[in-house]
Amino acid sequence: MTVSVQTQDFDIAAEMDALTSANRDIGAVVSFTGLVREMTEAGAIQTMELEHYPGMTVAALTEIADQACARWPLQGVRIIHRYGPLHPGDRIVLVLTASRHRQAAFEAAEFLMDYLKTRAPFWKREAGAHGSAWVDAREDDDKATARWS
Amino acid sequence: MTVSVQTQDFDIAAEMDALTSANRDIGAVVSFTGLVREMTEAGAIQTMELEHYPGMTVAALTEIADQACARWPLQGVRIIHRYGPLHPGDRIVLVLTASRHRQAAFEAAEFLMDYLKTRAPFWKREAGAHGSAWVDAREDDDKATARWS
Amino acid sequence: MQALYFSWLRERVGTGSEQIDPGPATTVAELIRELSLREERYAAAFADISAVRVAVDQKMVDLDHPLKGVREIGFFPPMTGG
Amino acid sequence: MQALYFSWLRERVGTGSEQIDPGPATTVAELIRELSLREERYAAAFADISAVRVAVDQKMVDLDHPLKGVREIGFFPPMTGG
Repeated sequence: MTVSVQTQDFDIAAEMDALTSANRDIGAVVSFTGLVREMTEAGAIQTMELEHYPGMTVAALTEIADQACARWPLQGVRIIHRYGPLHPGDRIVLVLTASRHRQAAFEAAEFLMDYLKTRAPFWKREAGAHGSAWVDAREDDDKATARWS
Repeated sequence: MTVSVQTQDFDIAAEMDALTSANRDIGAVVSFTGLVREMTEAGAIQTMELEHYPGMTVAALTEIADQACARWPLQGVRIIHRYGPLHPGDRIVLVLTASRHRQAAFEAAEFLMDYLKTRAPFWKREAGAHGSAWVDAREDDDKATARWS
Repeated sequence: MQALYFSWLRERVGTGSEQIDPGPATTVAELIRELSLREERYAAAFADISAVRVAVDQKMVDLDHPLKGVREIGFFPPMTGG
Repeated sequence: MQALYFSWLRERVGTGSEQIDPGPATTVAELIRELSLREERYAAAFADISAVRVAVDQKMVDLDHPLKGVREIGFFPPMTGG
């Protein structure tokens, strides 16, 4: 179980190899990659700035990963979340889950993403020709998180 | 939407780039990678041989991918399924789904895997020191497929 | 008609592919009965019909599917891909 | 006590980090009221309290959380990570 908060990009194939290469009892690996979308309701964006709470972020991600490991029989979890300025098409977040069978890997990855969206101290600001604005939290994300409790 | 049936391994990062690089309206990419597990109920295996129905396989996978595209607002789907002799730790199958938002990508990937397990013409034979045997279909997989209809 | 067999059906029939004459059979179920009467290897392959899946011209079909116009018929156990 | 502000709370308060004196406040809610009375920039930041989340010593807490022994308090809007 490893958690990183970083400005640099990540290599999903290398991360997956690191998670699985020492363990031949893994039958299923699920990944989620979040990307910066160019079109928003306000118009096309040029940059997305991700602010975070440095003292709290790694602890919050670790707690979320621990919860997933307590709920599902996982053989591995990896979370990478970027911060700083990003651009359309850039990767924002990677979640990897490894398990014997696919159901646990899928469910745990969904759980991790739902919790990341509402419990990890990151805030997005989008900027384009139309101006810039902080991204509002989505009610849907709260509902998605609530379904696990 | 691209489907491949092949003996050679695949590069998940390259596949993901090919799926997403031309489209800046993708916010979520989910991948499922299936791996050969060493330990089975019968004991440790040395090889897993995957037989398939060559004339039918690509058409069956394409139909499954088309169904997913009809049910969810997907920006891309990629399926790679290997056949031939494989060994513990080897990749068997890759499913990639790309969408604006994560829920569609997650659900479509789960749907594709459930259908692949029960509707794609592949058969696994495992061999180890204890002998060799065809892998039985799992009742759980039928139930997982049935939940989508 | 070309018949294809996969997995343990292939092993029991003893070949992966052969030309078969359906004789008087007009449906998949009748063809299975017909073959099972003809030779022990088919009887062994089709003994547990609940474990047999059939594709006609590379599309999955039920056992009551008609044989008229069929060029290829595939027999196999439940799939175990993914 | 060290106070940290993020996202638009940081912008409205005008700083990301500062030392604050909680005065007579004994809970998070009382501190928010106290600060809002002291200066307009706090009143603006905390105007819609339903949009304010609080962490005490880097753990999320409710508004009735006591301030006793607290070294760091963070104020921010609902998170939008992932």
